[in-house]
Amino acid sequence: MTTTVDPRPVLEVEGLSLSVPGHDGPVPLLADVGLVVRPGETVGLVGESGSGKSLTIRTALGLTPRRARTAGRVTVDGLDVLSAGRGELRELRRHTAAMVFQDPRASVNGSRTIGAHLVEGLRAGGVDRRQARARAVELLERVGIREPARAMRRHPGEFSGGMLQRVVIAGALSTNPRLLLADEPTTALDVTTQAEVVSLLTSMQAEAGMGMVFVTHDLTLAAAVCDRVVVMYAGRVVEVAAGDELFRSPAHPYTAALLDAHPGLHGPRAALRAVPGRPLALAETPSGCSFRDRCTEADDACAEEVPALRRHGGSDAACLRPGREAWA
Amino acid sequence: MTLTVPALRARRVRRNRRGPVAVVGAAVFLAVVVVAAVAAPLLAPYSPDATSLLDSLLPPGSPGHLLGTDSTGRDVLSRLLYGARLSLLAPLGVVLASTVLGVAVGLVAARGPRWADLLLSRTMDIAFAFPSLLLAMLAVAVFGAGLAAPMVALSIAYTPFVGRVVRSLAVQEGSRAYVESYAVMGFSTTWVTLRHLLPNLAPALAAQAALAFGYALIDLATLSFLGLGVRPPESDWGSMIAQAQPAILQGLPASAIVPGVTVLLTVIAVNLLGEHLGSSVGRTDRERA
Amino acid sequence: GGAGSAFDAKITTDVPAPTTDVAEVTWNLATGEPPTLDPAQSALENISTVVGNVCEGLFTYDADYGLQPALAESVDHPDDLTYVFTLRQGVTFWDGAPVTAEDVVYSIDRVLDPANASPWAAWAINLQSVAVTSPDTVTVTLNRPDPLVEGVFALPAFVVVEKAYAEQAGAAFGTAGGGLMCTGPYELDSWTQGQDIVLTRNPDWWNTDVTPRVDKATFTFVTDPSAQIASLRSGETDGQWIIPTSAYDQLSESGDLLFGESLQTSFISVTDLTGPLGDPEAREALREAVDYQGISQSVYRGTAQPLKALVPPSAYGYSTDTYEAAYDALPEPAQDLDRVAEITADDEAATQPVTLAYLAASDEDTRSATAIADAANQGGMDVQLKPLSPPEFGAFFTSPDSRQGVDALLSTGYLDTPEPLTYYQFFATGSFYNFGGWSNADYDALIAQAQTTTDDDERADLVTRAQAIILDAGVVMPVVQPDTSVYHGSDLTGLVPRQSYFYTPWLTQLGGV
Amino acid sequence: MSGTETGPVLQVTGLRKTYGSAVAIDGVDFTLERGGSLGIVGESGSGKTTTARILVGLERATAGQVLLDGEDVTTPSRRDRRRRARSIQMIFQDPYLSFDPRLTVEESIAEPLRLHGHGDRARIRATVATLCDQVGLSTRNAAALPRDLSGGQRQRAAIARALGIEPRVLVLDEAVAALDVSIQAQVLTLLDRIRRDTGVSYVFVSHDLAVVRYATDTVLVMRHGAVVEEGGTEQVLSAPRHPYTQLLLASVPAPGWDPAAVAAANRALAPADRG
Amino acid sequence: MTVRAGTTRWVLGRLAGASGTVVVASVVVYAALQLVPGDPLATLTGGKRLTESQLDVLRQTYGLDKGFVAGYLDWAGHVARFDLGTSSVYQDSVNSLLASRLPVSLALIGYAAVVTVVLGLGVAVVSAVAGRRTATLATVLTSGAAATPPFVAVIVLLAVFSVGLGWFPVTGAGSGFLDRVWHLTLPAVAMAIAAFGVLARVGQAAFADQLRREHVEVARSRGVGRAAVLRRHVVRNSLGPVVTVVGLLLASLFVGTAVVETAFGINGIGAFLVSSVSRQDFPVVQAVSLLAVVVFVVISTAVDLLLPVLDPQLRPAVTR
Ligand SMILES: Nc1ncnc2c1ncn2[C@@H]1O[C@H](COP(=O)(O)OP(=O)(O)OP(=O)(O)O)[C@@H](O)[C@H]1O
Ligand SMILES: Nc1ncnc2c1ncn2[C@@H]1O[C@H](COP(=O)(O)OP(=O)(O)OP(=O)(O)O)[C@@H](O)[C@H]1O
Ligand SMILES: [Mg+2]
Ligand SMILES: [Mg+2]
Ligand code: NI
Repeated sequence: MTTTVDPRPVLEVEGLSLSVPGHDGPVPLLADVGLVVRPGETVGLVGESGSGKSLTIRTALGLTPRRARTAGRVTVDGLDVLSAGRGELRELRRHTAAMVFQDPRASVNGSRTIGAHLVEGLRAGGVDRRQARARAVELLERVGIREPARAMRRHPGEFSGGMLQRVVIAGALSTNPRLLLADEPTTALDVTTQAEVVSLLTSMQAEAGMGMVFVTHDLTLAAAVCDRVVVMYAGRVVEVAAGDELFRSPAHPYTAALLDAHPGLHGPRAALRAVPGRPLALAETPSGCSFRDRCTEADDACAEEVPALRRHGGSDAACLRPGREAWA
Repeated sequence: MTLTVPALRARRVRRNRRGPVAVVGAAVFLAVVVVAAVAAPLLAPYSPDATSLLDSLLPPGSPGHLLGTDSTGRDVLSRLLYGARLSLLAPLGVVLASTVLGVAVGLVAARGPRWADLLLSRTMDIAFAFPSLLLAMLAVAVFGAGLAAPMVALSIAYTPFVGRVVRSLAVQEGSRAYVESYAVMGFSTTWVTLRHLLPNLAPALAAQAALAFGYALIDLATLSFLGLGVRPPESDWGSMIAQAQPAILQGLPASAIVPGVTVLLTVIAVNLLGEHLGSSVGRTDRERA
Repeated sequence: GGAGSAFDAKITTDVPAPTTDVAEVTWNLATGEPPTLDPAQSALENISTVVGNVCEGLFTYDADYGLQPALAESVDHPDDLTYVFTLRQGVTFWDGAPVTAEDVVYSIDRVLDPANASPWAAWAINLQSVAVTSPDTVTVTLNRPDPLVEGVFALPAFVVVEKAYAEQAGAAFGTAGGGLMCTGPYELDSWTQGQDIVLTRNPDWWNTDVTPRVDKATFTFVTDPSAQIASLRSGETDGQWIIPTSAYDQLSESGDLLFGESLQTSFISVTDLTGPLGDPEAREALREAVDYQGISQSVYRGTAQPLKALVPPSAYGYSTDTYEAAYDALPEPAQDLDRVAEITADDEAATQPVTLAYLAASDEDTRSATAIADAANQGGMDVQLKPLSPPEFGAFFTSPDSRQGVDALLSTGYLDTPEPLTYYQFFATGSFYNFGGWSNADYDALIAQAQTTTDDDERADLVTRAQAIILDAGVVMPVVQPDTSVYHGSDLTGLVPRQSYFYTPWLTQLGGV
Repeated sequence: MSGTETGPVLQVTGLRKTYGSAVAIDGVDFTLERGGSLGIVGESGSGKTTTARILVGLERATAGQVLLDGEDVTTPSRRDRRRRARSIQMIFQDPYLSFDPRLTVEESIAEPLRLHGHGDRARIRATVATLCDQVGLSTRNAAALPRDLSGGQRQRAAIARALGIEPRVLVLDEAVAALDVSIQAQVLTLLDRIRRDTGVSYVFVSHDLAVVRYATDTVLVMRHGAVVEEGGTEQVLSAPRHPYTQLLLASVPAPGWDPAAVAAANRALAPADRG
Repeated sequence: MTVRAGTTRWVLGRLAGASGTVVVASVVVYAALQLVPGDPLATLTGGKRLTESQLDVLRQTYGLDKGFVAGYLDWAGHVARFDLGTSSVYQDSVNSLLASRLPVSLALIGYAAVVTVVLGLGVAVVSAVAGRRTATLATVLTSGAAATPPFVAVIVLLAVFSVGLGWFPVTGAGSGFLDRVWHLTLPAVAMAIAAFGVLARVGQAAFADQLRREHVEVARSRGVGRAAVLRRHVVRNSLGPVVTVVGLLLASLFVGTAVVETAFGINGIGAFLVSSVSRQDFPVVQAVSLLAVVVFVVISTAVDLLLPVLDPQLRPAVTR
């Protein structure tokens, strides 16, 4: 961690649980999720599909599923989101926090122009029309769109995915938010484009001193980009560690297994170690540690209760048997 | 009515909001109607043609005539029961014919050679330009009033609706990897189309057919209402309404309203079932996506 | 009886005369927009209803069907075969041109000209020539004596139109575009296709004895009974001839609904004597199956009377005693299902399939036919119904092919004049309307003799004898005589409902209370 | 396996495919040795899928030649369909979509066996059981409908179905891209084992260099429909010669990764792609 | 430039396709006459005895003594010059017969269209944003409406509002603007009920579909107000299906006038068609059929051309 630590986090998630009504009783989706993001800091949120990454960060904007029940505390720049009223939430979305979604093509209304998309956010934030247009052109220029004035009049269909994601980022940053939530912003893009988008995001973040949550299922990417990485499995946080630390010595067996399962590009070509079974949703998990069914280290003790996050080496891990030496 | 396409479009994205109660109710109602049609001779208290001029236009609930009598003193209940036969059979015939034709056309267009697609799609575009009721009336102008000509005309008029839906579903389904994987495994297009693709379209087709049944029922009843459809001695619900129309003005609308409400309920029930079928198609779609 | 049964209707023979002028009336034509107003084509009720007010012939009928001179001032009848008509002086067409003998001859020739294909041409088959004999006389010469010939010139087809105008209009004469040129009390002001026909009063009408009180009449074309009721009740339209039975209750509450004796007959005619109905017993069975009471009470709601003979008593325009005596002697019509069953039990032919056709557009005919077929079938017959659409009905009269497979026809017809012979002559051998090809030498002889008999009593005797023969044969089966009806708002008066509204200037009778 | 001929199992020369005026691939050549595994990598739209589809006869090449066991199968014909099917099979990206949703996994696996004459009912049932066993599907899995299986299980079923035909070449188009990392590893190890056990050859299409490194012996790097570099996988990945290959490699995140530098390199390579 | 050229070509292609449809449809309409059992000439005279010169005109107009193709070309030539023949019932030019009936039908269709669109979209919007209960109620209402055959609507409206309450005049078309509106209200409502149901349901579905889309979520995540989201992202993006359905409904209203005009005694095209069909007035039936086809083609072509203007996502590939 190289940035100065601000005493007040822009995002603080504490003991967040979330459930939705199902056919027979409520279906739990998140349990006891915790997360802290300080200004200027990038926090990675990693996990396989369905682990609850998107749900967690959407909660920060008050975008919970319909009829969802929540417990715990989510604070964004001092505002308690879960108990905030409609007006407060709108203010939060307009000024304090912004989000970038996975698929830029779905994020931008295909019927309207790029300009309309950008101006809309600014206008919602209270900027007058002329200023908003000027600001939008400026932003497009900053995210590297050529001929920004002309681009304003073009439609999303005329842009490539990478270019469109730049537009989306420009839109998200237009109101100078204190917190940026990026939900797999590069998954839908080519590898080469991914680098561009990531570098754009990080440079803009550094410039503005925002806090950023970077969601991805790619551990290596998270480790490379983030100051701190939070690993989720089945709706729970299983490990929190600094990026390089996590990569070097994963504390939770699940993190280790993920690293083992991913073929590497560098170093010797090691045999893959596959994780048996499949990723589970919170509602399907066994008692105790969610991962114990698939874990090679697990024993009867793991079934007793859900392990709390505990310090292990450079990480916090929710495991009774952490610290197996991982992939070198 | 020429509204099958939007109705189907609506189906694809509609959530199934109505509970199973409505669907079960619809199914029960239709079952009752079908049983009534089949068992009309057993159930009907009178012959549907038995007139009694001096007992005409009795209100529902009159002794011996549960639903009253019509303007020639025939028992409305008995006529309703017997009328159910043609009222259901004729649209059924239209739906069967147009479904068979439409499926053939749609599948050939979707899966056959390009020229066939161009030809069939263009033909369907042109056929669309004739609203079904207009085509039926044209047939009546040519061949005279009666059921046969309008039935043929409606079968033709509905074919492009089915054909277009089948074509687009088949194209969509055909782009699914499983269809291509059968081709890679060496199966012929015809085999894959008939053995795998068609059965997978069946629920959507059934939904479409249910909607078409409702439209055919309405179209045929409309013709009868206008005096261009069923002719005595045959009768259906539409012709019952047509014959009862003058009595509305005598302040005795029962013999018109009874078959009118029956038509309405039948159409609603059929639509409900069709939508239910359609929404279950939608569900598997969502699961796949 | 059911809720749809009899309506308390009285025959009106006398109404108060109008006392005030009316600027405008709107009148509905129940059978819809006339296809044309060309008098030569006026075989339809809706044409005549309008044309009767705008065009006049040499003669017209008074309220009691008495022949009255119109454009002819007098007629001279020097011998059995010659009629000399002297034209009324000073009569002008609407455009101011005087009516000349040439116009009269032209108008008659128009009807006779095969190129114009007038359905009325047959009425004048006894005419040998029509000629101008002086500036104000027209002479008609016959092939053979014809007691009915003066009546011909009171028929709606033989009205006088302006030759110059008609020739110029050509085929368009009488259409919305072509217009008309006549002499009547009303002028054709405008005809908006699909919307209305407007007549305005002719200020220069020759007949100063009668003062029309209505300045302007607008004819609408609503055919649907419900729509008719609504518009009549709301006062949107002021009146209408021929009121649908279903409208009686509502209209009698909101205005004047009057019934009058008509010259109409609803009857079954056997159209195929080679089929099962060739058997007299089978014909009798069908006749016994008719529910006369039910039809008059329920179908016509009491506004029709069971009928014993084809020509109803109201059409006995002369020698009433002779005709009525003959009528009274006929058996009372009544349904007798036992008799039907008896016949079908013995007689194979009476159980053969019989097809009964009727005009589907008529609610009354439809219901009558339905009831007749059902009753006959209950008695063991096998009667199938065949509804005829308007074109099929039209074709039925013109093309033998379209009568194929039909054994009998239920229809409602009317006599144009109170002369029973005009109806009975249709059933002589070879006559146009004798579709069944029925042939009876005695009957033919009686009719032929009557046609040349100018003495009324003698003719009546001949006709009643012919009537007995045809009724006995059962090839025509009278069913009921429906009343004619008119409705108008209670602010209007002057119309006595009768058959003659078809072809007389009835608008001149109408006025405010 | 039944292949007795010697020499490369698949030989592709001068392959070209155009859609109207758009060129999807142009001048693709390669050979695949018996029992070998050839990777095709490249960015989106570079023509990987098009190449794969031409190989299995789903697409007709505009020009060029495909030799399968020395036999020209470039133009798919109705008659050869079955013969070609016996030599070459394909696994699609989305394992869910590659099954008829109405049929159980067993039935789906049995169907091609019947078409290709693998004996009577009993023998086919036995073969299906063996195949399921081979890819690690339990009997319960085999009796299930595709929608009741997980992504990894479905992909196994797809592999079993393709193997039933005993092809000499298996074309895998992004066969593991839709899977979670933990599952992806399961399928990759399975594929590895099958290749060793049966001697089948792979054409392995992927955009993931690390996966290609693990699953293939030789690799083809495609860009804009053309092959920009080819060679032994280890060699190409450790010492890339073409700037595009270098860029691809640099784009893959790793500890100490500098996205800004990669972005700059990308811009330098394709300045025209912007805006 | 290429975009322009491609667009022009696409538009011209659409127009050519539309004309083609009309031509083929006219062949069908012409062929219908030949299909009537019996002599076409007899059909055209409607059993009337006409003069030889009138018959000649008929033979010429319909090319009766030539082959099918030459005959069609003769007839099509007349039709192209707006000579639609002579009614066999009225012996008047079909042109003028139609011309006098068209205005009232158009007024009726226009009125019904306004009712359909205003009510349909209104209910759709309300049920898209309203709570579950209101939405369910709206769905029940619109399902019922969509299934209501026009003749049932007519019966009920007549029984309740005319015979019962007497609120509305139930016949004729009235004259002058207000009077006409008053006269046409019930007929327009009868025509609009089913169309309203269908439109509301399609609108509802389209709105619900858009509401689930990510761009709506994005807009909400940026703090854009509810009304603005609804207007700019939901309604705007649903214009495609909505306009398509409105087009289809409009086209179907034309034939829908048949029932309503007949029952309400309005002398419009629809009632004219019905009476002409039952009287076998072939020239009129042919003309109205052609007119209906042309109306359909014009509307659907207009919708096709309009859609890309409304929604760039629906632009044909060439313009990208
Ligand atoms: N609105 C919802 N209603 C019910 N369940 C939901 C809803 N949204 C998400 N879920 C469930 O919650 C779980 C977590 O979903 P989430 O989208 O947060 O996963 P994720 O980690 O973002 O996965 P991915 O990598 O696929 O995006 C999943 O099992 C999902 O099915
Ligand atoms: N049916 C088609 N019609 C027109 N163009 C096509 C078609 N299929 C592919 N293309 C084009 O051909 C090019 C190559 O496509 P292809 O699918 O082979 O790429 P790919 O390398 O598989 O990409 P991805 O990684 O996205 O799957 C692309 O530019 C694509 O747009
Ligand atoms: Mg997610
Ligand atoms: Mg691909
Ligand atoms: Ni644009």
